[in-house]
Amino acid sequence: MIDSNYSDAVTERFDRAPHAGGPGAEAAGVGRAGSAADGAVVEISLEIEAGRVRAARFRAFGCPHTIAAASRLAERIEGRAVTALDAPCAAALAAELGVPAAKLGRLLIVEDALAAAVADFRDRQALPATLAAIE
Amino acid sequence: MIDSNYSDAVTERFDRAPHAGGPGAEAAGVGRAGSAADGAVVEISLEIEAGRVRAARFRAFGCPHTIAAASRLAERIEGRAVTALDAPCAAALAAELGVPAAKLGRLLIVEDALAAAVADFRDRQALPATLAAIE
Amino acid sequence: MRLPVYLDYAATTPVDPEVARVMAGCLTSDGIYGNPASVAHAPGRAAREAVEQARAQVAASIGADPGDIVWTSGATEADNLAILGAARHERGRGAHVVTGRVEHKAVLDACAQLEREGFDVTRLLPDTDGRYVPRQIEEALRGDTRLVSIMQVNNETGVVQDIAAIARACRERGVLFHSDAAQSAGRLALDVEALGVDLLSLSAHKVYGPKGVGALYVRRAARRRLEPLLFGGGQELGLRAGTLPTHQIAGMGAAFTLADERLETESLRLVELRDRLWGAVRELGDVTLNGDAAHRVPGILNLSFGGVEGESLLHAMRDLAVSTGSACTTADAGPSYVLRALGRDDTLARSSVRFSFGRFTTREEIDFAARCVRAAVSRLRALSPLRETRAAG
Amino acid sequence: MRLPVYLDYAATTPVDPEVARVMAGCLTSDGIYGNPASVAHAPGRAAREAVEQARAQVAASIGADPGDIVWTSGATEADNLAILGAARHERGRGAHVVTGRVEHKAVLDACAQLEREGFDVTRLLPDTDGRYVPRQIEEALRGDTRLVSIMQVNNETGVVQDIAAIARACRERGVLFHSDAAQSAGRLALDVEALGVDLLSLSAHKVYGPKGVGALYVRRAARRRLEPLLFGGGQELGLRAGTLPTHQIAGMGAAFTLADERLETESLRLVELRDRLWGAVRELGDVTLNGDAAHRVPGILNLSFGGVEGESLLHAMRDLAVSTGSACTTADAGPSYVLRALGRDDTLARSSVRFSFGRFTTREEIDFAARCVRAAVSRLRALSPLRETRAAG
Ligand SMILES: Cc1ncc(COP(=O)(O)O)c(C=O)c1O
Ligand SMILES: Cc1ncc(COP(=O)(O)O)c(C=O)c1O
Repeated sequence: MIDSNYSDAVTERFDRAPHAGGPGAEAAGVGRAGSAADGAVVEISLEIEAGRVRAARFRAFGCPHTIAAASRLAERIEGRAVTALDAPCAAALAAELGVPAAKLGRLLIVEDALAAAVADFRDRQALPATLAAIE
Repeated sequence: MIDSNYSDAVTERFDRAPHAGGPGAEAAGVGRAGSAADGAVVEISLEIEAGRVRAARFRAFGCPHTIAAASRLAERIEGRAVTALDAPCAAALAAELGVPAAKLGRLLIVEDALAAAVADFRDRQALPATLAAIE
Repeated sequence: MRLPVYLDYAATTPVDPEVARVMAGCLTSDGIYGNPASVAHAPGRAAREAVEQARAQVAASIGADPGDIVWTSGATEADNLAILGAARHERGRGAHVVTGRVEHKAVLDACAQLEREGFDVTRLLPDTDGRYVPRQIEEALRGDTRLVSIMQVNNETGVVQDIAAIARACRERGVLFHSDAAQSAGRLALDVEALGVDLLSLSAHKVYGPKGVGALYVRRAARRRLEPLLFGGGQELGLRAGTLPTHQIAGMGAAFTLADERLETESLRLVELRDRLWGAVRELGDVTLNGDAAHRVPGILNLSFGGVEGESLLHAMRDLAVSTGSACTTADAGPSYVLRALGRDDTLARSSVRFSFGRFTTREEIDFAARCVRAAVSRLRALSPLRETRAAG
Repeated sequence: MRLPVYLDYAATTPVDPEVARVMAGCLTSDGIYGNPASVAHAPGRAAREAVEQARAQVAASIGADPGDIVWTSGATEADNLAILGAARHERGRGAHVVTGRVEHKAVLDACAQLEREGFDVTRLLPDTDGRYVPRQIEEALRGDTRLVSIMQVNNETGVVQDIAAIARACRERGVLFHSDAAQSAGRLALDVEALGVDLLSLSAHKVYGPKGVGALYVRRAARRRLEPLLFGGGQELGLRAGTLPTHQIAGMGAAFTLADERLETESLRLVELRDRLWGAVRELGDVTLNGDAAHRVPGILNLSFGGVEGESLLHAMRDLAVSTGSACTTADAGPSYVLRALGRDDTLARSSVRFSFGRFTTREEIDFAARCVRAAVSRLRALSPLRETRAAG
């Protein structure tokens, strides 16, 4: 039979959605990208300990590929150094999950959400330092 | 089932074709009408005895209605007075055999063939009389 | 219960086993296999008779004369024959056609072709409940209007238009009126006299008949106001050439008769199933019923689910065979133009699902479907970062 | 032996039981009942897959790419799509179409419509054997010729044209070439590359498939040179709208594959049956074989019987289901325009009979047919007053 539009990897993640969740009390950086009108909004939240991701969570409004990719992203960045999060990840996620080329735009939204979360974390880091410098 | 174009009466006569045959040695009048291009040629031959039809035969090239009508005509005129043969017969044949209106033209050819046979008979009668008158 | 549960009866219906039997009797050597045009021999005449019997069945089903039924390859062809045929025939005399924004693609695309051929087309916007106001039609009619085409039952929402009122407005001005009733047969009692239509499109495969056969009802007075689409051989009053597919036509006839016999009891049953599904699903909150609540056929429930994305919703409910937006053209993945015309925004139009059910749908399946929908919507809403924002905003 | 013996395979063939089984599997709830357009769910995808498999089967049968097959409701629609579609598309650029006098009504009537739309049509007269000379085509081509349409196998006589040569002449001048191959499939090995056609019409019901489905092969380069006949929904490359009838299409695919498998042995068998019938009947004397004796398919024998009237001949042979003259349009009772074009006079054309046989015809049936013909002709000749005249004349 002609298969559905989703790879097994996407469907499996879409169904279980590991690492789903909103930012907890210990979230050190939260980022969002996309818009409902674009068909996808992704939120990534990071807990950071000693410059590394201790835990990552996502929420997503979007197609199964978006949800699967956000879930996989949250999973794979756990344990990584924050400095290692700047590298682009959309292409790698697409390859790993078998996302069709037409859907790459959605994965860029996932990438952007991570970038926004990292930026948020850096802003929050910078703020006390700035305040200290003023004092 | 939608029936064929032919009534049972037509088919029955078409199959058996009683009274079929060419003019025999005793034919006193033979008539033909129609043409191959018109789709029907009918020949009627009459044996006459004491002013009455002793035997009638037909041959026909034409549709089943034509053949059936010629056959029926030959049958029904047997025993009749020659003087009774001038009345039109096509409509009666059509009604009796269940011939559709569209095919009435063919029955007029049958009627014409009879008229021609009667005329032929009268011509042949008249000829000796004329010859006698001249003598 | 077989999975997925089929809830896409508006896209197509399974053929009823009784209809399939009739069809099977018109295929092989031991059945009615002749060409209905071969009236010179018995196998041909048997086929012709099957065709004529079916013509009488379909005609009886819509209160028409059998001589006014023209067989086609489906409602798409019937729509095209009605619209292109009527407009092209009168090319000299009139140049304006009126239709609506929520019509089937077959009607809209035929009208777009007319525009390419130089006709003027007015497309009426229904109100947010999906209905046209007969008044709108009257106002749209011009001196050079040739044809009005308005569907009876919308295939996405199930909304029923007031065809009789529209027909009256057209007839008063001598304008031909066509209605696509592909979704009506077996769901509404149809009567071309009561409706007052000049042309009516029908399809078999929405009524448990086969795909690939339909009919156009052509009122006698309209017969000479149509140009054929297909030429050759002069079948079907000279309006449609091509060998008549006996099994397809016999199947359509049987399907229409069967549907009429069951119409009343089946309607009641479907109303009950629909209310059951709607009752269970609306408890989720932020669920909108698309289309007029009163003027609708029972077998279609088109719902918009706030706060969930359409594609994920469908995938989460993949134990249900349903469709989003336009059914017949899932190739194009844009949001439904029908729901957009009803005023739904893009996002909501995209998260809309058409549940359509029918003769073989059971209560058990409806209950299963309700559970599926509730689980999927709840889970996706929980996954979404938008939910709080909405609640807060 | 069932009576009447069916010898009208050129009008339509019974569906092969194997094909009927495939079709039955695409109808009811326990089969492939989905809408092939509903690719969002499993029942729809199963239907889509059946359609695509059939497309590959038909494509393989004619040496084409599956992407070049457009499903239609039959060869009539395929002919119309090719002819009206190609001509109308280029309305601006060219105004001349070439066809022949012995083409099928679908082609001739489509061309007549083109004339009403302002096109110029040239109709070539074949020689008395029913074949066109490629040279004739070349001479007919003009600077503004848009399309040439010449059938491969004539439905009345079985005569085969030299399609490859005609196609070459067209291609040299950049003129689109269409061929109606409705009577070819299952009777000749078809290869669109070897033939060099741009457009090729096919039908299922002449090859033991169902009536009401066909296809148009469209060479990739010709795809954008066609205007659709039916609009709405964008199926079939945008060239033909309408819900795809899965069972019909799957049936056509199965029928084509089956016919290809059996082509060689079946051809030999049919040649033997034909020679047997012809041998027995020609002894009557004054029997003419219509059409070229060498370039013909084996399953059709068209004979003119001197000295007998056609209607009576048919009625006398009513244990045989055969046809006179044009098969697809027995409604019009005139003499066959095909035989008239071959130079037969009206009377002889009217007393011509097409015997066509195929997969289910047995030797016993052929022998019975030969006896029927001999008895009927002999008896009618004996009844005729013309016989002596002829002999004398
Ligand atoms: C309202 C409406 N019109 C026309 C059609 C097309 O009919 P068919 O599939 O018979 O071509 C459909 C469904 O496909 C429909 O729902
Ligand atoms: C040569 C030819 N072309 C076209 C057709 C029409 O095909 P269909 O019956 O599939 O419309 C036929 C037979 O009917 C035919 O013999």
